[in-house]
Amino acid sequence: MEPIQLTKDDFTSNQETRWCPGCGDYSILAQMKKVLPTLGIPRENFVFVSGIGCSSRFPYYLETYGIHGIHGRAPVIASGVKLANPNLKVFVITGDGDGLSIGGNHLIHLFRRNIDITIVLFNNQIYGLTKGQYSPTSEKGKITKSSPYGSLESPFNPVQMALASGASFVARSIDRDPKHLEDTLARAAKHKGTAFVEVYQNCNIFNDGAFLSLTEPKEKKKHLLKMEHGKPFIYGENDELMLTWTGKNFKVVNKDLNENGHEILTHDENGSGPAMEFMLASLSLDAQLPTPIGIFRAVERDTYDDMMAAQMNATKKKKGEGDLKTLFTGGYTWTND
Amino acid sequence: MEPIQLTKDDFTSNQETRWCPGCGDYSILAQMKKVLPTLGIPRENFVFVSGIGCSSRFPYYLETYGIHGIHGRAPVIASGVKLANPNLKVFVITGDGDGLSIGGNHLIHLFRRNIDITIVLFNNQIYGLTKGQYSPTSEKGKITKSSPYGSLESPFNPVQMALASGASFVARSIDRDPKHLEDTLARAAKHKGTAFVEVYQNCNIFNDGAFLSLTEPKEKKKHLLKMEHGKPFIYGENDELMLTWTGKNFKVVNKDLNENGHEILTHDENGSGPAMEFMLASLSLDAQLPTPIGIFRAVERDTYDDMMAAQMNATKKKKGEGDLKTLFTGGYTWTND
Amino acid sequence: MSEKEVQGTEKEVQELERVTICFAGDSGDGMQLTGSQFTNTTAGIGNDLNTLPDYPAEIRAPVGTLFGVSGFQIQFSSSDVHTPGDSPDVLVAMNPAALKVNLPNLKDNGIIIINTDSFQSRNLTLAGYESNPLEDGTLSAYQIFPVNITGLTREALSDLDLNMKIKDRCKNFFALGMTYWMYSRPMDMTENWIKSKFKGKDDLIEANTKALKAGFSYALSTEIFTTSFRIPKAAKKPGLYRNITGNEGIAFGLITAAKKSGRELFLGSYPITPASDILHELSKHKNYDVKTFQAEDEIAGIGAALGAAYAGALGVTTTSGPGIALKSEFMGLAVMTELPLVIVNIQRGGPSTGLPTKTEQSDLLQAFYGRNGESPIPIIAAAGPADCFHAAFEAARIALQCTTPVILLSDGYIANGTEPWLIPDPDKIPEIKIKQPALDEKYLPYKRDPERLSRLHALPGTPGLEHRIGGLEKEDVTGNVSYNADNHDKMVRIRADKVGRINRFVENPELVGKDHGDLLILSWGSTYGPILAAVKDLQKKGKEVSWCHLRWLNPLPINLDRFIYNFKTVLIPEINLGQLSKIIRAEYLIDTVGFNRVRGLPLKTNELLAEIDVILKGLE
Amino acid sequence: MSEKEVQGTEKEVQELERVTICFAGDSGDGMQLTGSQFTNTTAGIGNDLNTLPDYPAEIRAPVGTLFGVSGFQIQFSSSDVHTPGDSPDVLVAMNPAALKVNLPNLKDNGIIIINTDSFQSRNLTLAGYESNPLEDGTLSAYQIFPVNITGLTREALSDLDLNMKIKDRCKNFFALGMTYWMYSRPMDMTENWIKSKFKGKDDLIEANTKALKAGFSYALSTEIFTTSFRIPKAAKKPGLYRNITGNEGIAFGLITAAKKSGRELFLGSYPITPASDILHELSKHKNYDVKTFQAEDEIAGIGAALGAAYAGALGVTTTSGPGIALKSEFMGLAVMTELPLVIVNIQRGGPSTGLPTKTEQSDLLQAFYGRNGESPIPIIAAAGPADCFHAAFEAARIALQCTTPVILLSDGYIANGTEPWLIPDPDKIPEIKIKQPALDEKYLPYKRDPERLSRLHALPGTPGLEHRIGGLEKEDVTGNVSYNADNHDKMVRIRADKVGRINRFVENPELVGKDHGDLLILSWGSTYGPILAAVKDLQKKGKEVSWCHLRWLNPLPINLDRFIYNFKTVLIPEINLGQLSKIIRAEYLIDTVGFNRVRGLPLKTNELLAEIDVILKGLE
Ligand SMILES: Cc1ncc(C[n+]2csc(CCOP(=O)(O)OP(=O)(O)O)c2C)c(N)n1
Ligand SMILES: Cc1ncc(C[n+]2csc(CCOP(=O)(O)OP(=O)(O)O)c2C)c(N)n1
Ligand code: SF4
Ligand code: SF4
Ligand SMILES: [Mg+2]
Ligand SMILES: [Mg+2]
Repeated sequence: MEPIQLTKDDFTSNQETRWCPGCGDYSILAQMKKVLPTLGIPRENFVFVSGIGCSSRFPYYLETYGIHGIHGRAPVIASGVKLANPNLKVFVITGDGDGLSIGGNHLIHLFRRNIDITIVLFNNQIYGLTKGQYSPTSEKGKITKSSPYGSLESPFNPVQMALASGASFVARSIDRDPKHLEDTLARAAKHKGTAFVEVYQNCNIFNDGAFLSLTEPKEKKKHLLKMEHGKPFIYGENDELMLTWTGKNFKVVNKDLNENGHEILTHDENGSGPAMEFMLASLSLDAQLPTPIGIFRAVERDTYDDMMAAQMNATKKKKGEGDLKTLFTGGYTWTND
Repeated sequence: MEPIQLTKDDFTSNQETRWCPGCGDYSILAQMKKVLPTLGIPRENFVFVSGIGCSSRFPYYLETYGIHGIHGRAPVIASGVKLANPNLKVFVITGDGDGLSIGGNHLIHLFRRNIDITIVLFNNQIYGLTKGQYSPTSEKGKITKSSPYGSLESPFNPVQMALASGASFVARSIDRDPKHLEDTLARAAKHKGTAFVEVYQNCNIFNDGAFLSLTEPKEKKKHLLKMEHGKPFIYGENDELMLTWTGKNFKVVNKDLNENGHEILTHDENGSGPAMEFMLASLSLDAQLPTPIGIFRAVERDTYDDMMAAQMNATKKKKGEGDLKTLFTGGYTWTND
Repeated sequence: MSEKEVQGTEKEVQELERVTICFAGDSGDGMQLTGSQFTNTTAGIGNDLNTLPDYPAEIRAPVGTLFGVSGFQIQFSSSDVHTPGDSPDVLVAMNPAALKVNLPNLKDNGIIIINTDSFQSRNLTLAGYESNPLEDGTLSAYQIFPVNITGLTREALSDLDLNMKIKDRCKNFFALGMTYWMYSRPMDMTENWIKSKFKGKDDLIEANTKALKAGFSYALSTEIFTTSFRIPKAAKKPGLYRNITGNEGIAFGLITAAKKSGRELFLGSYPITPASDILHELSKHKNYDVKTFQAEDEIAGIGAALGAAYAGALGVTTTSGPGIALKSEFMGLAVMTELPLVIVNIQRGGPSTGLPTKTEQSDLLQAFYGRNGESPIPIIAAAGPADCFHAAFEAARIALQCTTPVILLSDGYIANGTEPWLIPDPDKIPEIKIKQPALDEKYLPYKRDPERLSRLHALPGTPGLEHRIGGLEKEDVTGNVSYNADNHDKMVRIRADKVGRINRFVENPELVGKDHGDLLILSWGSTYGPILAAVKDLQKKGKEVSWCHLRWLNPLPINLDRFIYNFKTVLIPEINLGQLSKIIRAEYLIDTVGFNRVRGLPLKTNELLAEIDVILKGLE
Repeated sequence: MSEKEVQGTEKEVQELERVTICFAGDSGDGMQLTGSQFTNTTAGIGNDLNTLPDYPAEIRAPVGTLFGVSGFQIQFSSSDVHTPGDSPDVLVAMNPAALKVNLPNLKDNGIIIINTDSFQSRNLTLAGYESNPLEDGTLSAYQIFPVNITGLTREALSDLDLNMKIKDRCKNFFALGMTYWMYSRPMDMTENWIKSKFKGKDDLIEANTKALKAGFSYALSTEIFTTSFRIPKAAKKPGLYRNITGNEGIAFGLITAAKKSGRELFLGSYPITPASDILHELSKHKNYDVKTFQAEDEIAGIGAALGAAYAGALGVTTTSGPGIALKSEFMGLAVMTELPLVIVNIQRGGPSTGLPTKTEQSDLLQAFYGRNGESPIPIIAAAGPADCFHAAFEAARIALQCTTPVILLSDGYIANGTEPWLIPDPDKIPEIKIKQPALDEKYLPYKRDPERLSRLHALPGTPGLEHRIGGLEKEDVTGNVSYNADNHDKMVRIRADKVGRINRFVENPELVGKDHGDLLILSWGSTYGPILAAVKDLQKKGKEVSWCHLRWLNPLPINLDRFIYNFKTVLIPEINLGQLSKIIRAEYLIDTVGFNRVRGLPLKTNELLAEIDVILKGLE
């Protein structure tokens, strides 16, 4: 077969996009359309599965197979799709409400199963589609329609949840950094196993500016830490800040004033161990420290789909291709005459 | 009022226990009955809420208020009980299937909310009541009725999940160490906020011996690490093994042969930081290292119930006790005559 | 009935009995706001009215598209109003898409006020117009008032130091001003509203007020509008009124029931259209001992409400159809544990996600039967926005007094629609008395009140009444777990009986008209308004029809079999394929005739009248 | 019909037509095993039979308690058998609790074989006996055979080097041996079973075999048993048979449907009594292209099955009532997306957790209506264990050919009960043909087959047919999202019509008896056996009744209205409060008479006969 030559236009469906003008979802769609043609996968083998939410309208806008599911349940639909036909490349598109509120359990079970599915969670820290209630990632004290006196819950840290439940690929990116987003989506899509990408996404209607400190040109250098495999953790207006490790904790030091001679820490995405991973993940909760984006963990482990196929093949080898007569007469039988 | 003088018999209901003879659940019940009278709480203020499973029959056997709920949903019922009447002392009793399979999402949301509820999860690594299917904590490759060729999922680590979702008290104990179990339950019950105790529990019918290496007199010294606040991590047949920290990883060294002079590590349950907590939690997955029991984390943070009460009081202060006339006429009104 | 009046310039003033206006524009054009201002002013001057917002499923669909159109319809009158009107007399169309979407509904020869500034090629294309409908004769059957609203607004605000975007946002007030003139409405209420809404932002106050007044003056002074209309006050029952949406009605009814029963109100809920506003409303009223809990999903919402009910609160959960599906397992537990719980379903178009922002009555059978096992739950349906208050109160009363979950059905139409509500005197609302178990007797959780068959619920915290309940079958009287065969049969029947006899403790529905005759109309829920309008019309025309509108659906009312057999035809109009019909047929074995329009919209009085006409002719 | 025969010692041998035995003991006594050994042997020698296990909700309740009793009932006969028997002729009671629980069911003057060793004071107390029933006259109305089974077993195994506990576990084989002698059954099948079961454990083989033989010899040689019985072969249709439980039947039916349609079978399921065994069975057959997915909950189970269906598998989910409640939102999505999906509900006692191990038919209305919106799903109910095979096959066929979810109802009784199944020739089972969309035309996901109204489903992986589906309302033909009012009304009706016409593509149910007369019995599901037995009995007595047993319930069969109006009485026996009655009444407007016993047990033929007697007398 000749190599597949697809362009982003091949992935544009004839459905009009229905997000609010200015919504961060547009950027995610645009980057996704750039990534898909690069994967070397025939267009008909893509399936996008989503739940309900603004974000979950995503599949309509891609000229691939797709299911706009029900609220919170995309991971299970996607699991069925992938297990039924392992040749398909399956994506889950979900939101912070869809994926972490009603659908939290399916997500973490998918992580531990490690079915070969790529998950993109649009985190706008709000319920968009239902017009602005706080979500499981909203900061405590958030004032919304359903919390006029401020919300009382501490937010989830999606990356920590993914790591704790055994996801083999965990990353974070942001709508307003198209290149980073594109690269991250590409890496996730190429990962074999459950890949999770949290995308910080601006909802300019109900939660505008939630990630301003990470996107405003001036601010972002002070707050955004781009993790790169094998590279030191460096950020700051002039790349002068360095993340170091005290053995128990992170500490930010000025590169040039590193008097105590802190070790330069380099990022290891291939399973740096729970300690480092969780520490990095916990950073986003701490205003004093930078917020990391990039890949937290990328490790290989057996996928559920492969293991299922292996069991089936092994059983067929051992017992032969199942035939109905054998099945029917498998128990104790007798003849009446 | 005079101090309440209760005994464990006061907490024994007239219902016959219906667990299999030899089941680890008996021990948990016995220890619980010892703990309850020590809490200084009137008996009528206890509410035990459970889901469905062998473990979830627990409330029937206690002479307190109780709800035997539906599968996986005890945390939400309990949340309603506690928020409706914050004077009550509320327990959730759940199993590894009930709490982590169908009910996983409710559990992690309860953790992040930090409602003042004590959760005891009976982890027998199997579905008992439905006669022996593998559960989310069963080891990969487990052969059961529903996985005759071996299960394909990696198990959850309940402690890591609890830590990742922000539980303020996280502990583990074991049915066969009554003293440890009693102490742990007592500590959990006294914690203000969501307290989580995973109890390793033997199901002698469908998963006998799952924790043998932690309970057999000979084996257990080699595998069980009792964490105690402020004490070093020491275990082994003659307490000769010491857990040390390389900065990134644990290492077991012989106390007497500590040639590299590894630092003696002492346990800090009051929030030792994500790095240490997750490392300790991850230990149970590693056969080469000991399995810790005891308290992983015990930190104070505002409870949802307190904050809710505070919001209500503040609103009453500001707006006055609500009266219906004010409510009805709150919007734009006019008079017809 | 027309007269000349001096109104600055000499224009005709005509008196009308009733008018329906539809304000339509892009989602960003502020049509809901415009509509509600018009509504409040109209209410304030004493017209009766009824409104219906109609907004898109998208939050803010791309500007100018058909699916981005947002509309607000209001019918107001000097006599009774029961619906937002079948077809508007007047359409205010802020852009081509709004025209396209709403034109099919407009009355023949209806009035269209058009913002001509928006009729440019891009907008026309987005709306699917191949040529400009202002020019190609499309509108020849209507009275067209083309106004360059955007331009005029800009002009009116030209001396203000605001950017163009903000100025353009004022154009809905310009349009509102025009309609105020047309229908002889005062501007002061809206002026006051603007002042308080934009408090501290003087420039916005000035801009919006100016736009409003400019619109009024424009209509008054230009040649385009030759006639204005006056709609006299309606002869409503005297008293203090306010507009109320159905969702507000439910929130208020629940708070009232909680206060009147001495319980705290606990709402466990998860946001879903069109029910979320109840959660929003209730979460404002923390000083009324209202606790709201935004749960992680619908299951958690009802579960927490059930737990709260066990602990002594008035437990409530609110949702729409898909949420009910998720709650159904817990509803079964509520049946088994016989705890008081109010389950509110604001119905929307189904099946599945269906039409989330549209109305429908298609969850009735789900309410009856959507659970495993023999699992009876009483059902009450609200008839309109104001009735939501009473229905919610009653649902709570029955839940508390009969120790049972109760389902309250409303729908998207009455949830968001408004009507004037005669504000009741709180002191005249009766207490809800709840029996408590005795402290000096052995507590038997499943011992029953002989009349209601309710059980006594001992609240946690009460010394000596410790007990356990759950979802396994209960032994009669003791409430212990029982697998006994005969006990199960007995309990199944007791639970059915308990619900079956609730019709003894609620009011019978009224029979409008004679108790026999050619045609009985039987209905439930939000079709009340359109049917009432139709029935009044028929009565006016001297046609004999009878009508009974059910509020309690499970159990059916006691009095129904006294007259239901006495009619040649029993017509059941529903916004579904005939769900109440199924119930009535099974119960009374009579052949019913359905009038079923499942279009995500309220029934239209005219269509119903046409159908009745056919029926009556057939019977002649 | 009795004769003397030489059987070692001279004992009477009596010929019987049918016998019902109940083996009962503690959960730990191995009664299910004993029962199934007796069953296989009985089947092997050519009797017809039907069995019913009855085990406690507790896994292994404390020894000796009433709730720990486990029972296994079998009816076998030389003529047709349709039920496990109303009341046993013989009770084998291994302990006092087993006696206590089962005595009320025993036939008058029935035989009781009692393990006297267990009738000691602790066990008596646990069973709630104040005095020893062996001594106090409780049993005077029965034929008692007291045997010290435990002691005799120990004696028989005295020379084996095994501990007492293990020896005592063999006592069920001793009891089995006695019954083999009593009913003239050969021991070789059980001996072979023991050999293969305990392969490699020679001591256990020896022990169990010895116990079996010892029981046989004991009965043969002692004075206690004076008579043995012979039950001649039944004249069953010739062919190869096996015993099958309903759950096995469903598993086999599904595998067969998958093979015959060229699809893989994908089961998404979560364990729940009494449905789990389907999951267990299917997970064994990986070499049949069966994929089983133990999901985290019921929602995930159906969701994965739906995803698999979209990807081209035969998607199946299995559960019981509470699980259906959870799945109902997804069932709505399956309706909207019109994907083939088989949803299996093994009904159990409800509401809520109810009676998890007991049988009931009370989820019928949930199957009809347990979803939001107008959400029609075809429903088929299996009549018995063997019919489960056919019903599952048919459910899958309709799902695939009509592109719709299908609900298959079974219940705890037939799920665990067994009957002989005439093994079909796989080659004679017809293929299930599924139409595929053309590759060279524009693919329109919601274009329909004019006859079935099914749509063509393009499988992911097919180039050029990329498309999106979901839960929002679909535009006719294109399947695009549509909020259009008229389209919605149309689609709601199309979906109803699609399901409504499925009765054209399935067989009509048989009418047993005349198409008019005094009494028509109408039934569905697992009541088939008891009613068939009753009808045969009535026919034997020359009474005229007609009977129609429904397999497809939604839609109702085409032929029903050809005869349903022709009877004075229509009797509908159900294990619920009258759910099919509701459907029939609403549809045909006829007054039905219910026979409703909601006791967690199959209907009893005798009780039904008594009821029919009363009805027939009333009609005379
Ligand atoms: C069962 C169910 N419950 C609730 C809803 C209503 N609902 C739709 S989307 C949504 C939350 C959306 O939030 P998120 O997932 O963050 O998506 P966003 O719109 O922010 O992209 C809710 C509550 C629903 N459609 N179905
Ligand atoms: C909705 C629902 N699904 C499934 C079941 C069946 N069920 C009851 S308990 C259980 C699992 C029990 O496992 P676990 O929580 O580990 O408790 P254990 O019996 O091991 O103590 C299951 C699947 C149910 N009762 N309800
Ligand atoms: S509401 Fe927010 S998330 Fe939704 S489309 Fe609009 S901007 Fe985007
Ligand atoms: S099955 Fe296992 S967990 Fe359940 S009661 Fe028996 S031993 Fe305990
Ligand atoms: Mg969101
Ligand atoms: Mg378990």
